[in-house]
Amino acid sequence: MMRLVRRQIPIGVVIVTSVIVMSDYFFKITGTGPLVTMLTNWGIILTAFTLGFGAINLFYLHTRHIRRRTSGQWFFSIWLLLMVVVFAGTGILTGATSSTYTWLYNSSYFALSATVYSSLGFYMTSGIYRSLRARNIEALLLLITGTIAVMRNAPALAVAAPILIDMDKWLSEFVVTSAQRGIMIGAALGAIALGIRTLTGRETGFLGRLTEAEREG
Amino acid sequence: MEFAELLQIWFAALFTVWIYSIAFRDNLFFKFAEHTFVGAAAGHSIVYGVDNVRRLGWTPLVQGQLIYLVAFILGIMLYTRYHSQHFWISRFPVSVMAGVGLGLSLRATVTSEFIAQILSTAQMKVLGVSPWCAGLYNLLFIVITVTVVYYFVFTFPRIHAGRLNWISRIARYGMMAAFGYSFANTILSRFQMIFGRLDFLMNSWLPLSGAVIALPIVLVLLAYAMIPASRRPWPKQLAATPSDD
Amino acid sequence: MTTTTQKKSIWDRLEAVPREALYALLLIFFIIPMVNPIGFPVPISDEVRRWYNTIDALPSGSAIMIDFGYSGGGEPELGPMAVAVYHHIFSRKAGLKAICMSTSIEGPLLWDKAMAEVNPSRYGANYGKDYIHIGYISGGEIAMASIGKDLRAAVSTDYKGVSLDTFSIMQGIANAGSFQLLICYTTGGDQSEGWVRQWYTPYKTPYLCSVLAMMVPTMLPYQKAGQIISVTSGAQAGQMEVLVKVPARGIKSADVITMTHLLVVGFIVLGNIAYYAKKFSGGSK
Amino acid sequence: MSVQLYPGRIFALGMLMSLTALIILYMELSKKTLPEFRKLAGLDALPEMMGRAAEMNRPVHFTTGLGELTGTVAPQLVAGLAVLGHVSELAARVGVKLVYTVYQAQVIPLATELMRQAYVKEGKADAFKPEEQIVYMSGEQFAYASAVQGFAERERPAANIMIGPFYAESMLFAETFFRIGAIQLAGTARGYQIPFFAVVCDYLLIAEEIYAAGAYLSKDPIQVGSIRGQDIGKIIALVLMLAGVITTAAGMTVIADLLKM
Repeated sequence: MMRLVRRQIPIGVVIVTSVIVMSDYFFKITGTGPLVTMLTNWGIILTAFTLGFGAINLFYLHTRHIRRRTSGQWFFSIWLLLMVVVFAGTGILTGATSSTYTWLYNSSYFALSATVYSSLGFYMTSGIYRSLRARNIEALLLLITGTIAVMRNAPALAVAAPILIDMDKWLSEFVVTSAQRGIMIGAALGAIALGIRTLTGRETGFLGRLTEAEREG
Repeated sequence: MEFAELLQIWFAALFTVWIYSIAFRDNLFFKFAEHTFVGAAAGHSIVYGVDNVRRLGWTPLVQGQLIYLVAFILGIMLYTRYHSQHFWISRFPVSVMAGVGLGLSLRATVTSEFIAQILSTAQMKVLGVSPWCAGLYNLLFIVITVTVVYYFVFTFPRIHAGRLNWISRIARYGMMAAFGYSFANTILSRFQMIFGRLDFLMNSWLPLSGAVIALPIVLVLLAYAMIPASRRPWPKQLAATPSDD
Repeated sequence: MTTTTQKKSIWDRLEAVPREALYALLLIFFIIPMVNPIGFPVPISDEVRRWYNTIDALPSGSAIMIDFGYSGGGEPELGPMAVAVYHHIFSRKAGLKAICMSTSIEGPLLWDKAMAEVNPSRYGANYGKDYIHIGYISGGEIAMASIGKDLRAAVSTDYKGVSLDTFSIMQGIANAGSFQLLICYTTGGDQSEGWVRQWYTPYKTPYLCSVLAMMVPTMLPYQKAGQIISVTSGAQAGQMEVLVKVPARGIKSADVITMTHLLVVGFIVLGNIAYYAKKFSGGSK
Repeated sequence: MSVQLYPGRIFALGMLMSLTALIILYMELSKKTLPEFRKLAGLDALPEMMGRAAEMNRPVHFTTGLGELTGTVAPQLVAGLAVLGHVSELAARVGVKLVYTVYQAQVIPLATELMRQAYVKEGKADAFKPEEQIVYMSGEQFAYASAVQGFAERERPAANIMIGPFYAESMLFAETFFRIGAIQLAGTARGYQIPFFAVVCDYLLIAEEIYAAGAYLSKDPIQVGSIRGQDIGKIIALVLMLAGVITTAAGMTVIADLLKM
């Protein structure tokens, strides 16, 4: 009986809510409108509640480092947890868009986020120099379109040789868009199939940890 | 420029330089910046999680829409996932979110990423198009889209056997050309981002008094921190060893 | 065979250049044009012109839903584009209503940063009448669907917690049908594609999308099928600045992008010459 | 309570319901007989790669990239683990050391079980040393990337296999292993990273091919049946597109009108 409550009912809830939401799109049914509005608003608030999970996972992980004095790591762990508290405390107390919190954001999080994202450009450059080789027809094709696009993306080159713009436009419309559309159609079916496996209880990743009994079940 | 803004630019500049140092060698300054980033990101999520719960949940609740009480209860139930026995309680709110998310994506994906793409291809003209080469280009478009979908048919081996294998070959050539284009665009994205950071360093930080002197000092300290712990005089025991668990 | 193994050929040395030297060279190609800008011209692409014309043709009093959906990482690329488009909206002085929200958690603070750069008061535009931000809304596509169906049920305050009823811009704004245009700036594929699924597909709202250049190829099928009017990359901000006649960060990057892209072309050519030279002279893989 | 169908969404509803029926039908049918799979170029390269590693007496490295078992990219991680099981069998057979570097600690018990079963199946249970072959590196993206880079430069593996959800670190991996001369097979369904693997790796599984590889190797009727159902969906798409192009060329709009219903 307990297994029924713990596993089947959540799957039942997924089926009921998704069928309501889907039927509100395909059918004009009086009554489902406000129900779907309520469900989607609940979805927003529940997602907001999950935004605390990251911090909790970090507390688990890094308090263990601190307890064990993992060498070369534990004092970084203390600093990390301090950052969580400083950001969360300032933001909640002074307001999510207050000037104090904005200062804190701009002086650390923004600069770190922007820089980490951009640092990948360095790895790419060494990767291009060392391993971008036309070793077979497929790699050669990739290199030809890649080089045309790189040259077109250099503004001065594109102005100096306008043929690059036409070649880039032709490639983008008739080769890139068509190949990407083929991949998209396949991916759409994959997403639909994943959804159907979830609805029929065959894909339970979203349930999180399963007990041994439930995994066999 | 008041002091707070000055301090902000200094911090942002130091973090920028420390993060870039990973491209050369891992070092303690990078580790410090990285841990600041991970902690700040988690704190920031809490701030906007609370902001959303307060603005979008609590406000309507106190204005009398008691039905939001259910959302709050479900929200608190989410945190039972950390309980050793009763973690299964968290599955109910998770399944509400999964159900709403699944319903919204399934109902639209079948149109926006499947039927609309088929319709757009089905309506492409190959005959009676001026100039004539536009019809030829449309034909190429259709051939690549059709062969790529054909390529991803896995459980009918006979349709790929023998000479039919040419269809998959055309598909791979089309995809490879598309990947080359994506690769070039990724270069553009990353370089635009690097420019953004260097522009900040050179035009917002370096003009500040003392910055021109600070930069070489920071770089020397970074170089020193990049020397493997065994070969540098101090700090020795801080060599980062992978944690044992 | 001894000659090739003893004397490390020029190609082996070229291929064995350490990573750090390559990065230093890249940095030099960034810094030279930044120190003395050359002022290369910038070609205007069709997508940017189509985007510009769409906003130019909006009837006066139209409401625009804008999703400030990028992260700090995407700000150097998408920030300049968002700022240039705001200049265009405000300079039209046609009573356009720019109603902004964020599906990215850093959106509100990045919006403040953009507004500081735009300085709307220069156009006589003021908060709550001509432009507003109704805050970060979590849930991704759930948020998009929710405000599309019934905006006031989902959100009742602006991003600072002030009730929406106090702002004249929000009069008559009820759901997706109240908007004549949807704009999204984002670093996340889930968001740029999510708006196609949750607003264009059910409500047919005209949709303009600006993403990272690396995401453009995956969005092109939507543009070809007419679901998106124009997909631009933030890296084309310089072109928008030219059309809007407000040169800023976007145009400044044009020289640097040209120089660094020339370096990349050089790397590709050099790397392949080294590869084939070694191959024909019997070198290893 | 009145119920009306929205015009313009009828065909979509019909398509969604028929796809649902097809996929459920083939998940059931596959429980009886598993359909055959077409050749997956990437998978066929594995025996050659393992043989080369055995000749050179150097280890083989395997990674399933980043991603949690409960996240949206979980299916890609599951597909990667299925390939890990297959590679473990090959490694046990040719007697080469396979090292699986781990990003997400939650995966360790699952991976250990998979690899142990593979070694037992090849009758080499004692050759399996979990503490050496399953190495947890770090839960942070770039810390994990630089740790794997250090491993590659120290151990100089002869082959590198990367199947699963990859993010910006994909280029770092591909370039590092290319530089030490490792032969590489890579596959991810994350579209932005495929170009990097396509550029640098010797063998490539493109987008959905990793799901097909995972299903084919795991012989799980749910995964295989699901792929079979999707294949029928792709054939429907092909027929509609070709019929549409032909009718459009003939000046008729019957297919377009059907799709717009």
